[in-house]
Amino acid sequence: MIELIDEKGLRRDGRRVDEIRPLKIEVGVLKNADGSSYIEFGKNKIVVAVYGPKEVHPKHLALPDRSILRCRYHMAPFSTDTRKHPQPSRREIEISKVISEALEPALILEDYPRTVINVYLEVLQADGGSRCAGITASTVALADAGIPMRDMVVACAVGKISGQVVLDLNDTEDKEGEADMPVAIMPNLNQTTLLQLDGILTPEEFEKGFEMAVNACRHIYEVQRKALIDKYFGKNEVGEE
Amino acid sequence: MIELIDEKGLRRDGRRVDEIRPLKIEVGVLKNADGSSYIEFGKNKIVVAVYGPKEVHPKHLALPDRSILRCRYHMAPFSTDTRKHPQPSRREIEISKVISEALEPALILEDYPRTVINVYLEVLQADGGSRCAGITASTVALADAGIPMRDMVVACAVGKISGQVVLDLNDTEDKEGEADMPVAIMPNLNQTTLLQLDGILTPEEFEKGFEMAVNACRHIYEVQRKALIDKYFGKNEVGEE
Amino acid sequence: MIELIDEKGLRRDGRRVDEIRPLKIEVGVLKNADGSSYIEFGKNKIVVAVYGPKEVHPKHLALPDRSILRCRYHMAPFSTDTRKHPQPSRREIEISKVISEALEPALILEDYPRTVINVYLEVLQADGGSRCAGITASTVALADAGIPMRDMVVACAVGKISGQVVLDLNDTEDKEGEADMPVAIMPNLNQTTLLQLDGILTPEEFEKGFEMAVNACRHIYEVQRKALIDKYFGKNEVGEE
Amino acid sequence: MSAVKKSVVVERLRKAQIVEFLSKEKRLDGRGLLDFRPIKIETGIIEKANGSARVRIGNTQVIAGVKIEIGEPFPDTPEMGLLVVNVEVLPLSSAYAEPGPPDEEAIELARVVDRGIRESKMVDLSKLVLIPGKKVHAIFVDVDILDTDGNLFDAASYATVASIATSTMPKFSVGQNGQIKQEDEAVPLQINCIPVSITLAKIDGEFIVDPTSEEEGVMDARITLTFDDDGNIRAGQKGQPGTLDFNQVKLAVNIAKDRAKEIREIIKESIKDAKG
Amino acid sequence: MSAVKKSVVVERLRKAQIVEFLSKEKRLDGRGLLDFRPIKIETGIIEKANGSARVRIGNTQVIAGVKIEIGEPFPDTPEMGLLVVNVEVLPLSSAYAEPGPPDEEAIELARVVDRGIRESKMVDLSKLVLIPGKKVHAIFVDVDILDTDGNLFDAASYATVASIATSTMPKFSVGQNGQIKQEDEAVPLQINCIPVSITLAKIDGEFIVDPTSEEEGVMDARITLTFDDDGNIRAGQKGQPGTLDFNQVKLAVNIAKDRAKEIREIIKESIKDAKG
Amino acid sequence: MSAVKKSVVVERLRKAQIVEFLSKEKRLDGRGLLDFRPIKIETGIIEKANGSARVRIGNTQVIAGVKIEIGEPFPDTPEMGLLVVNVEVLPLSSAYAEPGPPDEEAIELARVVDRGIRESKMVDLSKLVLIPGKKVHAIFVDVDILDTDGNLFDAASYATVASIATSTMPKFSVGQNGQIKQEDEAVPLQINCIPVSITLAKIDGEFIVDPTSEEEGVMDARITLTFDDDGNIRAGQKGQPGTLDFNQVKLAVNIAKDRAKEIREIIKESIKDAKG
Repeated sequence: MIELIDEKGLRRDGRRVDEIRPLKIEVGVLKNADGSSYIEFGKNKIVVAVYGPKEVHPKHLALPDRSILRCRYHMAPFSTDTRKHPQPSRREIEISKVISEALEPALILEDYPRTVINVYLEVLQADGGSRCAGITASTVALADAGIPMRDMVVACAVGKISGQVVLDLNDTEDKEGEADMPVAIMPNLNQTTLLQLDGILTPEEFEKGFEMAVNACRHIYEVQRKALIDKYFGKNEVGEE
Repeated sequence: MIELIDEKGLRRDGRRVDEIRPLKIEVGVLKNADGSSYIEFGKNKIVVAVYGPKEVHPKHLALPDRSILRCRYHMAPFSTDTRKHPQPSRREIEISKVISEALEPALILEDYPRTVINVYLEVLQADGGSRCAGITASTVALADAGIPMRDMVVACAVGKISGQVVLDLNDTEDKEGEADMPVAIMPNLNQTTLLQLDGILTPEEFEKGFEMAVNACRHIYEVQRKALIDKYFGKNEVGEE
Repeated sequence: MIELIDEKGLRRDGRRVDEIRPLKIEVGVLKNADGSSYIEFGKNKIVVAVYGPKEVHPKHLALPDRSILRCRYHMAPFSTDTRKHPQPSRREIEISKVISEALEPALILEDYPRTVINVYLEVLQADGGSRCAGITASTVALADAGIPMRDMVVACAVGKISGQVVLDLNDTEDKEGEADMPVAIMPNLNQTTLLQLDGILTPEEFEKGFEMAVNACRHIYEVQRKALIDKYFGKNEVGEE
Repeated sequence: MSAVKKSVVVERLRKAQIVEFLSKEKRLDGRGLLDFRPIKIETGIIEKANGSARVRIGNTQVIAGVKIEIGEPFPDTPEMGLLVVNVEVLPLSSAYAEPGPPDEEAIELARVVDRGIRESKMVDLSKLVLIPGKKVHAIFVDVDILDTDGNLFDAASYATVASIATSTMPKFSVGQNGQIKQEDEAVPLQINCIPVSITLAKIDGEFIVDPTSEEEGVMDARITLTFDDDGNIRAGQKGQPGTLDFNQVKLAVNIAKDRAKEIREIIKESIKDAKG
Repeated sequence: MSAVKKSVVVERLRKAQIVEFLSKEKRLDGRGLLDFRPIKIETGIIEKANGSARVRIGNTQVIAGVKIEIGEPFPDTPEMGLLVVNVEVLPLSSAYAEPGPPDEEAIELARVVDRGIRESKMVDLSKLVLIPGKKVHAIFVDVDILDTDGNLFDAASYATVASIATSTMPKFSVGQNGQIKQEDEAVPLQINCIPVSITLAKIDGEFIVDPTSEEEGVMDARITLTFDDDGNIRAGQKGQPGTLDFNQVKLAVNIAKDRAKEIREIIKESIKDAKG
Repeated sequence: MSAVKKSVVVERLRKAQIVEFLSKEKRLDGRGLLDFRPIKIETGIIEKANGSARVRIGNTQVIAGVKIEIGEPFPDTPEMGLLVVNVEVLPLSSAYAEPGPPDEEAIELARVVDRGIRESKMVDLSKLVLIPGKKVHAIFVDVDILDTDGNLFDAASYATVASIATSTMPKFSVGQNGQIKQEDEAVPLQINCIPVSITLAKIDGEFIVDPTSEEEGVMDARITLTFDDDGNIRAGQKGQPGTLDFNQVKLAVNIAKDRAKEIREIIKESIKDAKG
């Protein structure tokens, strides 16, 4: 096992165990999309576009009482260490599904019956935690598109490296570490909307990690809010660290 | 050429030239399907499900005067000596077509205009003669689904090994032998609904083989009947040999 | 660089720099098609079938004010030096598009609203310039189908080999040469409907080459006309050189 | 939908007419029940192919081309070359053919033609090995269906046979390092027999050979049988949802066997010059 | 459309009924909230597979088969064998399953089952190497869903585990020329633990285990957790667009951990004879 | 359908307006006929790529990334490395782009951009060989279209050029056993020229450069020409079902040649720092 935490308790990239990577969110980065955002979270660089609500084609797929949410998480071929084929992989299809299910509880889809809302995520550069960064950015893009929401959705992963529970794994930590657990929450409604885990955690580590993730999400939520406020009300620089 | 028949006239698996492999048929093995069956024929193990008659989607494919029969013969990846890719091969597509054409003459499709009847065959384990076993089982599943029929359809292959015409080739005999000819008949109407052949047969061997196959089909038909009678009227054990 | 023009100014196949390859056009070579043609241009051998104008399926793709033109350029697997996979390549898809755009200006599509006209090109043998030969043959097939036209479309490539601008590259010249530029024109309306180029040409060479191509097209146009006249009015042998 | 409905009515009328003719042992185009339409076979029409043939049976027109390349043997037959017959029902060929991957009818067509050639052992695959288990000759026969007026099974088969029979085989040499070089020389591809496919259509209880599209539209069943030079059956395929009674199965073999002999002479004639 | 509309109404009535029962700590089929239906596991049912198992949970029926072959390692893990779990939701399995490539639900199912096995390190992939970087053992587990009545995640997982646990491993020898031969001998595949997947459905705020199709039709959220022999969590997946409050997440772990212990005994029992 | 009908009407009105402006040598956004919108090129934006560039032309936004890997040469060019330019019109980029495999427009776009780079011999592929006939460098340039407001051909081409021009090349060494190792060191990728693509749209008989989406919506024809540093034409492609008269063809070359010189300076400026 590679040593990922040094004697001072610092990680390879200098972070403490409960520290997230640098985070930057921009709103309204695309002109055609109804809403859009850009996030840098560590080395993750992701653009999100929202189109909709709009008419469903073919029409028989429309739902009479609410809008349909469709997410597409896609990685640019140059986003990964070795080139990724442009065609969606099974991994991308699964992540698209869990992202969609993580965002849906926050949206008031009943307001737009018979329509569809498309959320397109393009990962320009992938680091550990791209699905979490993607969820965080998607909510911002949905807000930018004016979709009515019950709450925001914020996501952050927690994991285990060198035997310790740590926040927000980067790529190396994800590959060399013992566990990775992405979590998404609605911070005001105190609800979990995404939870995945692979690796090995004792039930105690699970509880500890889950709480760390929830706290980190609350912090990231402030960055989300600031990005939206700056876009709509102010001109202060968005970003952190 | 490998010797497939010994000096006593017995085949590798101990059968006489005009003897079929052990055969077992069960009816109603699946709960969701409208009709279903399970067949073991030698090492062949096949499950069949029938869904329908039901509405056709898209509607413009419906026929105004009769039901559509669609068969899908599919092999489980673990059913063959080396793993089979789950995607249907050209061989599976051709077999699906000939099975469908073998079953259709027995069905009174005019009773259900504008509908479709789907027959799904899953080969859990494949031995020589899987299409014949599949046809035999499919008729049983169609009967279990209550589809009105003119007659049953029964199938059995005949072939040539070590220069002799023999009944019901197993996998080794199929691969090492000189000819294989699957035949399906309607035993009461005395009609052939499937006939395929590859290998080499003189016209005389063809006639002899065809008659052997027809006779074997009449025998298998009794097993089919018994399976259905046991399901619907009795409790005797189904099976043979 | 391989020497493609000898000291007498003749090319490998004996042609002068401004000479096209032998050309033969036949009309009405298929029975089912509404119009058809066959062209031999050098070693290119291409059959073209036209079906239409006919109803569009699905209907919502129909245009209320005009017919849709769809072209499909396809190469037979045996048409090339090494076997070509039957599935359309990206190259074939691009060529289908430019052929369609080269033919469309000549057609009076407004005469047949809500319909589609399909033009299918099958390259039985490919030499340099197959798209030009295909365009030349397609116009003839469209005329044979009785589609109303403003003008014919004629195509011929020009290129550069051994430093000289030459007409109508064959396969070797295309591969070993310095530039290839397919051109399609409407000879009576004096309009360019296709222009592609790859290789290297000075602007002066471009102008010279373009004029050579236009002149060659005018010549090929006469062969097109003769083929149609012979089909509809006469019995003289069609062909040239 | 209206197109479909109309075709149902037309089909019924046409069937009645075809059946009436059959009852008088005649066909709409004047042929007897067991007559083929004129068959025209040209070979050597695609210079870039190792072999090629165009076959016309009446208005049905198909072209087959052979490419012989280097391939890897199947793991379970390391000492056998490859022979693959592929058939494309091109959208050129009729108003009903669509571009796209082959449907189940096209797949059946290709596989039945392939089996006829393969099972007849027309080409001895064991002679096509360059490096056992690693490199073998791969013979690809591709058949383009250009114009459809019935009996594609036989037309595609004849084109395949004629193109193989007139193929030349590029010579390859295996270097010491295992690298394979194609030499300029080429030799005729050796063949062992001329398999002949005969397709019978059953309409209203009668067999006819070489059905037109129209006759196929009303046929109840189809049976294709392939014979080798010695009159043995090498492949068979019943098609369509109609049935054959047990005597008809035997009758079909007898009819087809006779027809196959005649057609074999036509094919032989067409390949004579090419074989020189 | 009318089918859809009707099902919406039926679903609402059914949900009301299910919820009413849950409020009394009962389920429509009489089970308690945390009771499984009867589980039946048979192994060794497919002789041609290296291992196999049929699992029935109530009316849900799945079959897993293991094939162990020779493959090439991934470039980034040259010293690891391959383990691939694939799940096919066959059209046999319900009126709603369609033939064709797996949809996103089937892909999620397959990947969650795969992760549970992979992350538990049930099989030590580092022991499956024949020639480092070039040839390794590749273990393919394919799961056929035959009949669907809910809880496919657990059923597919148990079938996968039981089929792997009862697999025999063909012996391969590497010759001096690097060629690989399969020997007649076979040995049991070594396993390190029995991972157990437990899926909870949340309906109207209550957790139940082993949901039927009907219960799944009205559930708000789903959570699947996989445990190893020591009670560690090895994989987790929340599904469906409902949410879990923070306490429910922890509660789910506790419920699932207990159930996993019991199920592990059932699986162990089923594989005992085969391992003997 | 109603959306389509409405857009037909809007399109006509818009075309009338655009044409009226053009007749006064003006454009809706105030540009002259032969003026580009502001071009912004940033390089080195994707650290994991060997080279990358974001290009904005007005509201059009594209990103290109270069990956340099080991590949096998094409059989017919054993002593040449590989260069592949691929363009994805992402569903992010406009309300009309759909997820899925590229349609014919996206394929044409990718192939025209690819040809411009390839034919200009910007990269000397003969210098990218590691083991002749077996292993070569493979340069993949992938272009993501993020936001579409016309002139994708030029934007994608500039991004491709800028990303290649600022790429570093990983060093690979070939061991005695023929195994290839990537070394830590990396060197700038050598380039021979800066090809520049210029696209002209013809609307109502007039040429404009750098069309917006709206202008493209009403254009009759499009012509894209790529020039090398010496003013030679390296690639050309007329698009759309409109025509060009013979003088317009020559005029297009002259206009494009001049514009190419200016744009080359912008690209050079953008890559200066990176190359430093």
